[in-house]
Amino acid sequence: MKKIEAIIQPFKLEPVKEALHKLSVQGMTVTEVKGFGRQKGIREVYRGMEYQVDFLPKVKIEVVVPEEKAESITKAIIEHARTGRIGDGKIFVYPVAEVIRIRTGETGDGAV
Amino acid sequence: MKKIEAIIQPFKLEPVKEALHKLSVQGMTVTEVKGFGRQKGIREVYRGMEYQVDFLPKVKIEVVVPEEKAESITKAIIEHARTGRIGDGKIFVYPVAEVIRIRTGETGDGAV
Amino acid sequence: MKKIEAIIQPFKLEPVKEALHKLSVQGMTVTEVKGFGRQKGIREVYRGMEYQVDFLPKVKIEVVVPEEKAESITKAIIEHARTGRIGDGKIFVYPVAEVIRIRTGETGDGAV
Amino acid sequence: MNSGDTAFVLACAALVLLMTPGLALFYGGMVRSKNILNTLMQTYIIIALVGVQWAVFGYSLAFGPDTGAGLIGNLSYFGLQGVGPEPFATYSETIPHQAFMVFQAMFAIITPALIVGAWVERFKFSTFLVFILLWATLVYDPVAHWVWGDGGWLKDFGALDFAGGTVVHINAGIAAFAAALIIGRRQGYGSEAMIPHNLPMTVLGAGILWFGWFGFNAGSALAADGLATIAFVNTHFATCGAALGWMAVEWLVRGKPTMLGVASGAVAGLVAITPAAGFVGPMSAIIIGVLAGVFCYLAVLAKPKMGYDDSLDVVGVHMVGGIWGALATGLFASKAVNDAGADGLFFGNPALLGIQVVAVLVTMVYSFVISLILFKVLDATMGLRVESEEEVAGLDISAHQETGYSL
Amino acid sequence: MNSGDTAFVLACAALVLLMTPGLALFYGGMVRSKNILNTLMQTYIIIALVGVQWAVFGYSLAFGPDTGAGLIGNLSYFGLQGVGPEPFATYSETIPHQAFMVFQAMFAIITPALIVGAWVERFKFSTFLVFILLWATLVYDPVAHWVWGDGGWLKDFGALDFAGGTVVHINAGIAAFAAALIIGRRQGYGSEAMIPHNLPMTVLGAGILWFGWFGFNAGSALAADGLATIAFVNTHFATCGAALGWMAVEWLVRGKPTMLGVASGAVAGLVAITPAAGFVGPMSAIIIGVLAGVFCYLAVLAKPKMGYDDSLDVVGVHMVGGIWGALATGLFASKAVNDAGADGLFFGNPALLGIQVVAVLVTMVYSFVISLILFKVLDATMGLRVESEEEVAGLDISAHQETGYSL
Amino acid sequence: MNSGDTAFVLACAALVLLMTPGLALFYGGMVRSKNILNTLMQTYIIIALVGVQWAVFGYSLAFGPDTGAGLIGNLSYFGLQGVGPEPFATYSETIPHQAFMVFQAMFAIITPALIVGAWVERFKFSTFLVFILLWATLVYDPVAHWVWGDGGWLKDFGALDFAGGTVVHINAGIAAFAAALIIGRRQGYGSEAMIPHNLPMTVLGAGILWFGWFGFNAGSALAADGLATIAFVNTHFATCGAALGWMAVEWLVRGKPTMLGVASGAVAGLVAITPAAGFVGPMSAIIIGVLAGVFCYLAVLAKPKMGYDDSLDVVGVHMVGGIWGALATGLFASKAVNDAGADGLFFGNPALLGIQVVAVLVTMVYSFVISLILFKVLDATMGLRVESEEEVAGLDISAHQETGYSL
Ligand SMILES: Nc1ncnc2c1ncn2[C@@H]1O[C@H](COP(=O)(O)OP(=O)(O)O)[C@@H](O)[C@H]1O
Ligand SMILES: Nc1ncnc2c1ncn2[C@@H]1O[C@H](COP(=O)(O)OP(=O)(O)O)[C@@H](O)[C@H]1O
Ligand SMILES: Nc1ncnc2c1ncn2[C@@H]1O[C@H](COP(=O)(O)OP(=O)(O)O)[C@@H](O)[C@H]1O
Repeated sequence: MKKIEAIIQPFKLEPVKEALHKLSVQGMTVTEVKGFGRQKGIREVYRGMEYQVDFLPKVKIEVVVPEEKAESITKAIIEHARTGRIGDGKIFVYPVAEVIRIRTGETGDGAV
Repeated sequence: MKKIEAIIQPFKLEPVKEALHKLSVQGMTVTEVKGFGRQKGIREVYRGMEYQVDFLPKVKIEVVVPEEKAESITKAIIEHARTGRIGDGKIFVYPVAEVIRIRTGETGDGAV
Repeated sequence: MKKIEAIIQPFKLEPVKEALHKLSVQGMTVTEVKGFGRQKGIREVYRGMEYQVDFLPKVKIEVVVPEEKAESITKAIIEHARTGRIGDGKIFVYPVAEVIRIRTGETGDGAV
Repeated sequence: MNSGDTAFVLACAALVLLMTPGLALFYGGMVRSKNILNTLMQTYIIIALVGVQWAVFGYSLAFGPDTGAGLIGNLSYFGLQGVGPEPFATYSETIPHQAFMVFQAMFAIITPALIVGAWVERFKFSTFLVFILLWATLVYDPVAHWVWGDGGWLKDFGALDFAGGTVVHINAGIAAFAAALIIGRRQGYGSEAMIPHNLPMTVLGAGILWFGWFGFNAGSALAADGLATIAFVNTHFATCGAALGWMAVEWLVRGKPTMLGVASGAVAGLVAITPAAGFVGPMSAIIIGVLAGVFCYLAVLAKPKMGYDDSLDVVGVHMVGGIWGALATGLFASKAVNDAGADGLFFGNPALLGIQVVAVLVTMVYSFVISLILFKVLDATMGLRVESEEEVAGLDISAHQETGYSL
Repeated sequence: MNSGDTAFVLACAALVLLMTPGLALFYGGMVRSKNILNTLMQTYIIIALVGVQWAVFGYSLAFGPDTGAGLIGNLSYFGLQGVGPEPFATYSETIPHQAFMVFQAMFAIITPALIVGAWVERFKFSTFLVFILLWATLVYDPVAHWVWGDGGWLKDFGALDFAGGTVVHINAGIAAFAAALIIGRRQGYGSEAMIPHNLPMTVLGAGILWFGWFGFNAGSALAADGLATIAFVNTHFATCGAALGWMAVEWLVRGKPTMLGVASGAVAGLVAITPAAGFVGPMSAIIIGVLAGVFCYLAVLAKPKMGYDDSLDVVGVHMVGGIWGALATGLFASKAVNDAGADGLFFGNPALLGIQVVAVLVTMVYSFVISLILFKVLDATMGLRVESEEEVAGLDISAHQETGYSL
Repeated sequence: MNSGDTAFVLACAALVLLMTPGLALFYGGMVRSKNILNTLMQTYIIIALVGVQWAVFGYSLAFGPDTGAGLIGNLSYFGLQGVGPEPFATYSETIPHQAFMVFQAMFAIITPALIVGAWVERFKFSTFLVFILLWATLVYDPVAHWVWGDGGWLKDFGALDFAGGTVVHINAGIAAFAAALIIGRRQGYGSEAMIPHNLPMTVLGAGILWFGWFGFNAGSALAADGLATIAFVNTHFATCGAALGWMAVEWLVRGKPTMLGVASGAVAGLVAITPAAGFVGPMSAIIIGVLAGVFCYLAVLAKPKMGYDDSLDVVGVHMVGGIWGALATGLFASKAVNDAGADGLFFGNPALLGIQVVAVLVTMVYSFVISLILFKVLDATMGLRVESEEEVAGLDISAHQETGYSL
């Protein structure tokens, strides 16, 4: 099993979700995060005081999948999250030691 | 060391925390996340427009523990987070390369 | 590649970010989390009802870096996040299997 | 007819209307965010429901010609027949009868809305609607008739209630007590933290209540005159005193003053001065206020020990504050302030206190018994509570398919 | 001059001013959080912009001496010359001319602010400013003159519009329709969920609107008298009816009553009773209200099928509610209530309905055509929409470099 | 006694009361969420604390019979003795003395509440309470006496201050300056981003302030007459002008118009028109407003360069706006508008400007010196600031054990 973690632009969540759904990914977990990167931040102004906000809103998608599906899923994410502009984000893949479904106690591929 | 990551129903956070506390887990980190899975989403209606909200509020618990404690902790989580209904969530276990306590610089088992 | 995950005090985010920036870390992802640990919680009182809030606001920084940079970065985090008081937090290091930049498709060290 | 008085009473009616949205905020901020819309909804729909009830028959029951025994009005004002733009001298010679009627409508609306605080986060919406309609008809309208209606028996008995301490606050407060007893506690009460989701909302609500209450109390003079001014002044200073009183006692007992405490204290002061507003002097008002803050804080402290779950302390604030206000009227009232009133105990007339006690007890018993019966009947027929999962999910989603915030 | 009337009209002017911040909340709560400030900004800056326009020449165009054909006032009140603290008998003998002028200023302000709901989340701010200034001058001022100005042709024609159903609501509603057609849909409309970001804010806005609308309708009597009271009473009960009407029909159609529905219904009722407020009895008001709730809900339901994106349903609520109110005035008006008015169809006079239809149609055609032309010209010159990325990022950041919340 | 005037002044008193909760929102939205309750708390408890102070002795100091030198009132109204429901001709023949007293109470309350903006997010709550009580007594009451009290020396000197530009805004603004100097900057000021946590709250606060300010300025006429109308009209148009002025200059300087700018501009306009409201014509009011927007924006821009941390720009808005308003009164006042006033420079009388300058300077020196002394003494005795960790954790938790939001 692998965990695929993608940091993407918030407005790309819907299309990525749809794409993964089509690849019959049955579950995923999403977190609102703030990203710091090459993409330049936002300038905000309050009563003439200027602040540079470096952390931009991003969305983190986590999906744990069987090894063999990892590549196709990664590809799908890239395809649907890309705009081609700086700030599109990253995909990180991690090893997973174990997976359990709480409701049934199932483990391994059957659990996701 | 292992990291145990559990995605659970928000109202199960309290009992799970209590259970882990009893197993003398000294620390954990909790994140509010949104989950997509088999559990069906919520229908919301605003001025006659209907929206299907697929992402449901979940809570992610992360706890890093010595290898040998992993199993008992996993069991405790399953026991206290289960309702038996779809949407109870998942437990993922990951390898951990290193652990450091910032305050003291301690590493390894002593750090958690 | 390694993922360095640091749970720190929220008001330490700025100095840590600056420190990493100086080490030419080009990107990181930040999540607001709640931590439970040795640090004692907050007592809140509403109309005479007292509640013990055990989960305290913390910030999680995630940064994926080439193996060789991991140590210097870890050190920098420790240095800039430490106050010496309970609740300073933890650093966890995880193995990473793969890294991809969505915009370009680059992988490996060049992607972060 | 007097244009100044009419302008004043219409403005006051608008202010009292605004109190109900203010109350919605005051209550709404204290619930958990999953129940915010249901809490607002209950408050707002009462405006609409009791509003229509009042126009169709409620006003007639409360202020229509007495049926004979001083207990209830007859239906001659059904559909507001005969309630026109001319003054009706029985209630006021200087303002249109309709102005009096609509001013009173706002009182009929806010009273049941006060009870909402006792049962939020678990009451079934359809049952709630039926309860409100019945309670407004069977409890509010008669009690308003007794105290304020032409020929009402408590009015003739000599009880003083300037702007509704008995009719509004005690009446609603004791019904809230019945509600808490019968509907039962929220799931997790006592074990889970039930923390207000948005205290700034509650604080804004308290501010709006303070503002609107000037209409409630001063408007009850039904004229823009010295008496209205006295009521206005007392309302203000009693509220100031109560906010300080609550803060001080909380600071002593718990070690810190709280914003929720100050907001609650202000409301307690507004409640307590309501019956006394046109009968006491300003220094008495301050004392009444300070003690209202102290008493209501202690009542709120006692609640957890008593075991019932009156979610937002309607009993502790409105019932206790209302009782204190009614008794305080019996203590501090002075003919030197308002010679249409009476002297209280501190001004040499112990009898008034007795009369006030009777008025309080009668209202409490009546309202409690009828409320209890209504709850029991509705429990057996429609059911009082939402399903357990609905309660856990929150009533916004389960009862209304909406969520309050999407920030 | 009469101090009661003056006190009343000034208080009402303040209430109507408050409606625009109330509208800002009502609208603001319904947009997504990334556009909250831009939505508030549009509403607030209209107060300032149209306020100054009104003082400089708008009042003169609308209420200045007629130029001859009943179409527009002349500029003799330019810069408020000659509009002083003495009464001007043509409009009212009992209040200062300036009081009348500033009361009317608040109407001139809120009318264009209503249109904002149609185009929020995508309209370019600089173009917006120009549009508002032109629309206030070319549409609002003339139409106000026709209906209310001395010598205005629709006034002389016999159309009844007590407080601005035609001038304010239909006028703004049809302009909103033009806006939605020309500006086009928001990106993602129909596919993405566009969920209100803060419904409690919307609900508070509705409460403030209800409160302020008493000033709008009752103040239109320009005196604190029986007529003002009638308008006040009708405003209240129609709104109650409409909240219930919307809730009931939504409950039937969708299975659940919603808070947003009740808030929207209340506003629909306020809109519909506006033209009728001083001409009908209270039971008619309730019927007008209930049906306003039903009709506006159905209009709102129909929108998605029609394909245009009137973001916050200005058409469904203000245009449809306004038309219903104007026609209902033709049905329910009664000389028994106000003998300065006329009898409607249900009181034996079908002619009034015809007159009302004409007034409605004329306003709709005029406002629609001019609005359309303005949008077309501005589209070709300044551009109507923000850039696509700006829309995605949200207008708070892209147009104002601010964010609404940092909780 | 006149019922129209009484209705008006009571309604205005309620409006001015509402300004303080409005101010709480205006300020509250600008702080960080960890300090929201402490900010609201300071504002609300001032209502209570200064309210009681006013009733017990404050009113007597400010408006009681002069002790002889025009500097302070004596204590003959202690505990409001002799302040009854009959008119007191010295202040007004047509309204109850108590109505005048309670209207003035609201001014005494909001003035110290304005200062709060300078020290939020770090001031120790217990010290704060003591400071407020002393400042109200030693600064506000005397200055109010000088300008408005019977026999007050500045009144006799000929200074014009219609509704409190000097007494309220300059007075509070310069005290805020002293506060910022002595209390020092917030931790992280200049390095950390200190972003308003809830701008819609601030915007709502500005709307409520606008609404309430009609009571403040028009009510200062103490009658519902032409003069009240003039003040109402000027208040409205100056505020419109100031919102536009601030927006325009900010757009020019920074490239974007902001919502916070428009809200701040509106408040700046309200401040600046306050002393002039009853003395100038409406076009002058617009000019005063536009320039208020420009001047206050520039003042706010200059603050960071000056190095002091007046957290919410009380100096930039209230002191600068107040000074501009006082001088503008010396420029634009006209006997043609109000013959109880005087002509200003632009109407041929340069002397008035000199008088205004003196009144401004005297107030500034007095308020600054006494405030400074109070801060120094309290610093040495009770301490002014919370502990460093308390400041980092936020004052909601550390001072009140509450949190604002739990969404
Ligand atoms: N080394 C990293 N570790 C963790 N997250 C990162 C890292 N680099 C970038 N990110 C995340 O990816 C987001 C996009 O990165 P950025 O450098 O702005 O653009 P791009 O992905 O196009 O190179 C960042 O906002 C951050 O959330
Ligand atoms: N493959 C997955 N990767 C990451 N998170 C998942 C995955 N599958 C499920 N989840 C998380 O677990 C939650 C519960 O899953 P769901 O399929 O609804 O029910 P159940 O856990 O009972 O099978 C989801 O809401 C989601 O947050
Ligand atoms: N075993 C653990 N797994 C995950 N997170 C932990 C663990 N232990 C501590 N943490 C996180 O670290 C934070 C600080 O821990 P705490 O025990 O309070 O102080 P310290 O880090 O100084 O020992 C906690 O609030 C929690 O978020």
